[in-house]
Amino acid sequence: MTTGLPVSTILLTTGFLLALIGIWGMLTHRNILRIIIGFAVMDTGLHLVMVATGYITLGTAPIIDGALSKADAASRAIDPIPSALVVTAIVIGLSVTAVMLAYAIRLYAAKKTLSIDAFTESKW
Amino acid sequence: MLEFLLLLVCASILVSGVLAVCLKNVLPAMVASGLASLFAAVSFLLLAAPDVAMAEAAIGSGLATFIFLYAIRKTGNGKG
Amino acid sequence: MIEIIGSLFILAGAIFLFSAGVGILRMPDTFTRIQSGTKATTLGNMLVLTGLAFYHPGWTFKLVLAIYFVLMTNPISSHALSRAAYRIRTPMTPSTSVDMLAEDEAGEAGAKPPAGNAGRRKRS
Amino acid sequence: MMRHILVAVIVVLFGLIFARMVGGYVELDALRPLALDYVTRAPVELGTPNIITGILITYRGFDTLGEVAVLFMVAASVGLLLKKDDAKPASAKVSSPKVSGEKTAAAKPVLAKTEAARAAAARSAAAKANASARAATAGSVAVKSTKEAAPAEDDEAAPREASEIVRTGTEILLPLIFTFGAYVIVNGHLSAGGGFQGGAVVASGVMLMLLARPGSTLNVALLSIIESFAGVFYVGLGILGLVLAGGFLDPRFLPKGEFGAFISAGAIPLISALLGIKVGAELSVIIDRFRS
Repeated sequence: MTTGLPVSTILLTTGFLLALIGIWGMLTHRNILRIIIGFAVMDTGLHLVMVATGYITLGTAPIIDGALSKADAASRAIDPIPSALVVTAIVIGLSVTAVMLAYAIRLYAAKKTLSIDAFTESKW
Repeated sequence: MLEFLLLLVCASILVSGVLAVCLKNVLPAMVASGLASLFAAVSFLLLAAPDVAMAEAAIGSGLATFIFLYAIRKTGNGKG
Repeated sequence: MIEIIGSLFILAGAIFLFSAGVGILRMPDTFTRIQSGTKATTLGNMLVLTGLAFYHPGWTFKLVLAIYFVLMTNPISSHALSRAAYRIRTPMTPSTSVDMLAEDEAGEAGAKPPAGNAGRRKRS
Repeated sequence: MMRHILVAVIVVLFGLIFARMVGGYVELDALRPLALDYVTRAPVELGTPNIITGILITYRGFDTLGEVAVLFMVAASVGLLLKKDDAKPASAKVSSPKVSGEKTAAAKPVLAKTEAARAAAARSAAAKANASARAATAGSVAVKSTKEAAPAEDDEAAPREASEIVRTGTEILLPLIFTFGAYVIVNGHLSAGGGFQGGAVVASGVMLMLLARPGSTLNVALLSIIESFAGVFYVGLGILGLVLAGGFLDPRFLPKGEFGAFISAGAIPLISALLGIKVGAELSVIIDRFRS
């Protein structure tokens, strides 16, 4: 049951496809909440891409314990830098989502609608 | 075998993503986006990045979904 | 020998989890699906974790904690789910014969439910 | 229809770019030079088994500090955006609890304080101002009461209380969840986890509490004080590192300890705990702002 594809390529493809789905959702919908959901989906996809670029063939987690000795780490551990960046990126993604949702709530309170067609003041 | 599992998880991620974008109602779409996040956490685990998997499972699929839930409740169930 | 016992536990847990999946596919309405997905998965999870404890005796304490957590959260969350489903009047299967929650609430409200409708209240 | 075609073209263009990126990528079979440097240096220099935590807190510690600042800013701006500013004249809002509160205020000031606080907490900000204005004429106690009630923002139409099973289960589960969060935070240098993950676990526990008891309030003032002190200590540890060791946020000013022990890796567990407290408090505040 092997496809011959490397693991990171499968994950890269999935992540990019998910990002494309998110972009599609962000651009086609007119409802602000749907746009934010599209953004969240795109966010998840890009996290997948970033983690996949750190994968090393048959690598293990970069945690040194009984299963991975200090000398082995250089040859068997995966790249820890994308993992560290993605941990922070996830938290920042939540923050961005929270700010966008707060704006959505304010816009709804102002106009009682969520369709972006109703907000034409800043349109030129 | 691991590769088969990975393909299954990837297919689940993509299906959840499509559902999150295409569903008519906002509430199920939000749940589907949280589901995509959860499957992404599983795939992080398969990619040997348990720290990221923990963060994604707790934040991406837990807290973000509930913030969405509160926002939907405050904006008239997401209609209009 | 110990590993065989652990494998047997894990196999039994897998059977229960499989039956939960079959139940979710085959059951007629929301409530029966929730109950099949709760009881069988709780027992299945516990059996799988017990089997893991046979494999790795060092993990026993953490596994006991995990079992306790599953035992507490799984029924509570499905209770909340089914209560929410009841509140938004999810349709029941026509073969439902007892609706205890409706009787209970009618009893709390002080109004005696009509005799013909007491046991069986269908929703559309 | 026209717009859909345009969007499809844009998505296809993005897809072409992404396809080229995927096609040109070959899976790594060895670490990149910087990663190799980190992986070989982190366990020896810092004494932390979890290399990701080492990178997150030491090598990229300034980045993490900046990110926590971003999180703090988000909590503040969400609070600003979701502040209730629909200031309507609250003459119709005079309800019975306040009357009873004033009555007891004449008789027993100490009891009136809690009573008026409870009454004021149940009302919106405008009604609160009105209550304080009217109570100020009655006595000086009520001024204190509005100050107490300030952090307690409550919904006017409180949602239905959760069922008894959920409430009891929450009481049983919450200590377990908080313990798990603390475990994840302080074991960040030994196993998978750390400040961000543990803070998120703690915040989800707070979320469970808020879901099970919709009427309860979170003490936002206390949380912000805790959060500010955690931030101050975070920067203080960084400056200690600057003075006693190699640079800002260098954890090596404390002894490294035995590799793999609970108390080891210099100041990394301390910084991780502060980070976890900060993240947990900020996420809880964000959730509470969205709820009210």
